[in-house]
Amino acid sequence: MKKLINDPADVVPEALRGLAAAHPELRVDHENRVVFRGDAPRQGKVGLVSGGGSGHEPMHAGFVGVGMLDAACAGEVFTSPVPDQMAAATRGVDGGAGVLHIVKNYTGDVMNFEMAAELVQAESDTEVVSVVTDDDVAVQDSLYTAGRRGVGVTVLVEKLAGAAAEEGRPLAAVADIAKRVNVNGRSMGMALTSCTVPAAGRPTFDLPDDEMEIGIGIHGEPGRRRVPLAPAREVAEMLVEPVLSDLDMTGGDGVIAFVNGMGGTPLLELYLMYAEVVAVLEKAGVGVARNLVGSYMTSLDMAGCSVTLLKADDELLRLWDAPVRTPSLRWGA
Amino acid sequence: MKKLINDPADVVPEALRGLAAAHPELRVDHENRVVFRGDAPRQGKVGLVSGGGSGHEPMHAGFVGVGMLDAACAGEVFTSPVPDQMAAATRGVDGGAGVLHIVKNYTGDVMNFEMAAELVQAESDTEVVSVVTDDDVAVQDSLYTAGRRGVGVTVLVEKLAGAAAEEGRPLAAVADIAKRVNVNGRSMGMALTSCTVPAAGRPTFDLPDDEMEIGIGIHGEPGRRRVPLAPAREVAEMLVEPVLSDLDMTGGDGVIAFVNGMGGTPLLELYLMYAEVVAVLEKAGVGVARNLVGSYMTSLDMAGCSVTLLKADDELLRLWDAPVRTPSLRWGA
Amino acid sequence: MSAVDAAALTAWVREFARLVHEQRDALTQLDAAIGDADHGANLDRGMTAAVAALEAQPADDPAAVLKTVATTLIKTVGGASGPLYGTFFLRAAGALDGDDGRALAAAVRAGYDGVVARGKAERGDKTMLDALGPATDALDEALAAGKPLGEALGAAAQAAAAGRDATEPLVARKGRASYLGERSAGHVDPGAASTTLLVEAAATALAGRG
Amino acid sequence: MSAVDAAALTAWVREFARLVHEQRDALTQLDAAIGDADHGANLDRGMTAAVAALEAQPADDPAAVLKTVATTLIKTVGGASGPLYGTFFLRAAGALDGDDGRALAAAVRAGYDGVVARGKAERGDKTMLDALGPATDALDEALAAGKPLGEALGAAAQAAAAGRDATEPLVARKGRASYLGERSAGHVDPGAASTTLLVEAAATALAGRG
Ligand SMILES: Nc1ncnc2c1ncn2[C@@H]1O[C@H](COP(=O)(O)OP(=O)(O)O)[C@@H](O)[C@H]1O
Ligand SMILES: Nc1ncnc2c1ncn2[C@@H]1O[C@H](COP(=O)(O)OP(=O)(O)O)[C@@H](O)[C@H]1O
Ligand SMILES: [Mg+2]
Ligand SMILES: [Mg+2]
Ligand SMILES: [Mg+2]
Ligand SMILES: [Mg+2]
Repeated sequence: MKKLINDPADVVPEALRGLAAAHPELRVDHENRVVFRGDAPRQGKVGLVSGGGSGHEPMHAGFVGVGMLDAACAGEVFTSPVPDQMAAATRGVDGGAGVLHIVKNYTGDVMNFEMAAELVQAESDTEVVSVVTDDDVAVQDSLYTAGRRGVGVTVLVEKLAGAAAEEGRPLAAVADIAKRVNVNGRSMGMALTSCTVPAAGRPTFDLPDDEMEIGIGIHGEPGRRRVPLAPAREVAEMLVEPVLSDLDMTGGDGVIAFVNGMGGTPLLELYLMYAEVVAVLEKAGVGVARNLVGSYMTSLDMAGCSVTLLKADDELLRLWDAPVRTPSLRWGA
Repeated sequence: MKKLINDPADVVPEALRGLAAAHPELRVDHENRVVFRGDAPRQGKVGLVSGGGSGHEPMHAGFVGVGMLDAACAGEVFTSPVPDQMAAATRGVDGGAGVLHIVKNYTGDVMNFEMAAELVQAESDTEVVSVVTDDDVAVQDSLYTAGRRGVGVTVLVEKLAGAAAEEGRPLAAVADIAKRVNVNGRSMGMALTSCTVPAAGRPTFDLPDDEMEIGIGIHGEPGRRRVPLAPAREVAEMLVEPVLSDLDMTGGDGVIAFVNGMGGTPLLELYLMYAEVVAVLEKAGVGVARNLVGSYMTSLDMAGCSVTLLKADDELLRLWDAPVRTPSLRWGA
Repeated sequence: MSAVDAAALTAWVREFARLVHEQRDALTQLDAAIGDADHGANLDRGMTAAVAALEAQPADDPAAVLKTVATTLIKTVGGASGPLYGTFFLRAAGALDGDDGRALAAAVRAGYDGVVARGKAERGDKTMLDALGPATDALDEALAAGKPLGEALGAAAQAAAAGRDATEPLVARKGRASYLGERSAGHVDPGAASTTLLVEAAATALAGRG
Repeated sequence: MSAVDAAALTAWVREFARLVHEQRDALTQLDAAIGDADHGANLDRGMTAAVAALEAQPADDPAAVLKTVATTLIKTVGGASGPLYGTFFLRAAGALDGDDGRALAAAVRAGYDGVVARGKAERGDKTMLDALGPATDALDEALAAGKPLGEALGAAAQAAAAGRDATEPLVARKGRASYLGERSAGHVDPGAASTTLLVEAAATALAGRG
């Protein structure tokens, strides 16, 4: 295992120390492993809390700041944080207007956030609403299973709901935006290589030199199927096609297209992939209104990428363009 | 070779197409492979041109925009661009106040930029000044060799000289800032893995699972020495110590500390490394005034990192804080 | 015969922690195949903390032992197994009323029901329930048939192991393995494997009790 | 004997392009060891373009052939070898005055001087000069001794190959390999290897000329 770490057991707290040193505008609660906006709680503003296993950086801590999250909880690598962390985050961002939990649909994340909400509500009258993201079309949607994973759309939810909260909208409205984004967004990912969980010490799966995994999530899970290595052009089709056949994205105001790197993918390749994705969308008659290209929701050192498409509308585009000032997403005044 | 590409020969133009699609605020001259600010040339503003081999993304094209570069030339992977490209860039950013070439100290880059300046000056009275960066302490400085490589400091030169140009300062003053940054900056890098040049199809060097290279550049060159894998704590010492013994960084206004990922390094590890770098600096009595942590000057899919330290002063810190609006570096109003 | 007292339950917890630590890599490998390669690390972290908590503040009351384990797991494990194992011990603690075998069996049944309620899975979904469910049933049946606790726990451990092995051909419907669809078949569920260790630890540590 | 005319020089260029294409991977592997693994790709791209340019616009004038190669290489190669090979052909084109062996030798000498001026390296620095320098000297000497051009180019090719081999133990002082310090020893310089192909191509293509 080749990593820039010390003891595998200390990766998360040590990285949080670095984040705190690099970003004095944030406040890091090292005991609870929660990263707060420096000015949290903001009176009268809905507080946005997310979190999940570590290993997906910059998600979530890199999205804490003006116009996005108020706090992010860092679990162990690929392991949902515990309820205490989420409760501490919730208390710390409660400015009287309620708190939104943005939860990716994994059994662990859902249960721990649920327990955290129970904890907080048992002791205070803070209103907590949860929105669960489940945008991964690689997983069959079914009432009889855990359902779909929450992947790329989570970043868009955090940006767009964050902008709504920054505007001072009430909790119900902010939650509605988050749900709308989740309902109108879909993702699909692929991997060229596995990743290595520090505590495990070796790659989660073996992938021959001439094969790739299609339909992976963000935890180094194997995908839905293994296929021969293919050119970027075909990879773009394999990712975009299932997204579009799950949800019609033509017409309207176009989509927000998000091409995401899994952590070990050079930006050069992501831009190349973006060109291919745009080509596939054009052929399908889907217009791109906004885009995001980069490694925003990663899976440690995995090489690969995912494509997320969000059917946009006027309001979502306006929220997208609203200023955001976080370590890893920043634009506007 | 596992990459998200089509034909290895087309990587650069195809990635430029993606960049152009993702960033409509830039203008891409596909024939010359030059990326311009959308509003170039700016009348009365010194034009900043850089460029080099591709494979280092986001450098340089990701730094084109307000407060940084006016144009970037993209060569083949790890191969300096040709004079025609640089001449086209120079002409395209000439707003009457002269043009600064920011050139990394590689024989190829230096010669091609020299020839480009000759080309431009043979046909017009555009004033062109070149600043060559050579900050890599892994290479022994000597009059009898090609000298030191230009690495991490180049990003800082582009930011700081870019801010000076944006303020409307004259060519000589902008060039002075660039030189000052180069003279006061030093870098050292390391690799956990080699990278694979698409046209070569296999890793540039083999590195056993229990070894790393210390003193690498940004072209997948082997480093100065190969040592057993070590914890991040020791890696930080191996990188910072030679920088500090080359240039005293204590006192004054502290340093701008830049921890850079080589392309295949997760952000989690970079933050962890940053914590270790800060610890080493503290012990050495060096204060950190500003920092930058991320993958800004990469070497394709190489896993590893570099540390750049720049002895700062009031003016450099002011220029650092000045607004910048490019695809990959963005802050301020 | 000595009671299922705080010391006995502490011994159970210690034995479970020991087995998890010993099997840590094996559990992680099972999770790597159809999950995210952290189950061994997760449970080992949690059970190490639980043993430390019991050492720092030894409990006299059997329910207090289980409660300490529950809160420690909930505070330190995370993931799916943290809330599930935490809920198991929390509900068991709440239900524990007495220090004989039947009291223990009732507590285990309550823990099992808690896991069902928390995780909303059914037997056959390829989760820890597939080991815990049969074990709970076997324990009740053996005690109802008048078997001593040690023997009953032995039967429960056998039922857990059989349930664990039976997860191999299943296509997962709950937890992370469900994302793999058909590809989840052919692998033993990591949670079913760790739950089998829990029951085996009880059979070892509580033999001769109750 | 036929002259060193445009057709002859074009044949030289083609033969060089052929050898570079054939040795592309070998050149890149030499560059991987002490450089950045692109020398074969760089020169192959440039020489393929040069041959295409000569085909698109065949030149009657021998100097024009060399000039086309020069500008094409400068426009398409980049890196260190682009300006250096480009300068070689540009200066050679400028100096070419006549169509016999001596004219060719003078052009080669001018090209060599151009590379020295552009790259500011010296022999012994472990660069292409270590092959090109001895070859240039050998060509002049052989012609001065009255040898026919074919034989003189053969001697030049031998000198180039010897110079190339002699780069192996050297510690590089110029170019990318210099960054490696002592670690650059033990490897042949890729530019010296490609320059040897240039001279060998001349010996093959121009034998019987001049
Ligand atoms: N809904 C559920 N009900 C019962 N058990 C579950 C459920 N979801 C997951 N599990 C169990 O949890 C185990 C995985 O635990 P662990 O790897 O620690 O958590 P995570 O899946 O969050 O990484 C699975 O093997 C399965 O036995
Ligand atoms: N200053 C110099 N003078 C002469 N030849 C040089 C000089 N620098 C480099 N070279 C030659 O260029 C070769 C490398 O070419 P190439 O790999 O195409 O360019 P780059 O080093 O830019 O990647 C070296 O092997 C060496 O022979
Ligand atoms: Mg997990
Ligand atoms: Mg090169
Ligand atoms: Mg797991
Ligand atoms: Mg090279």
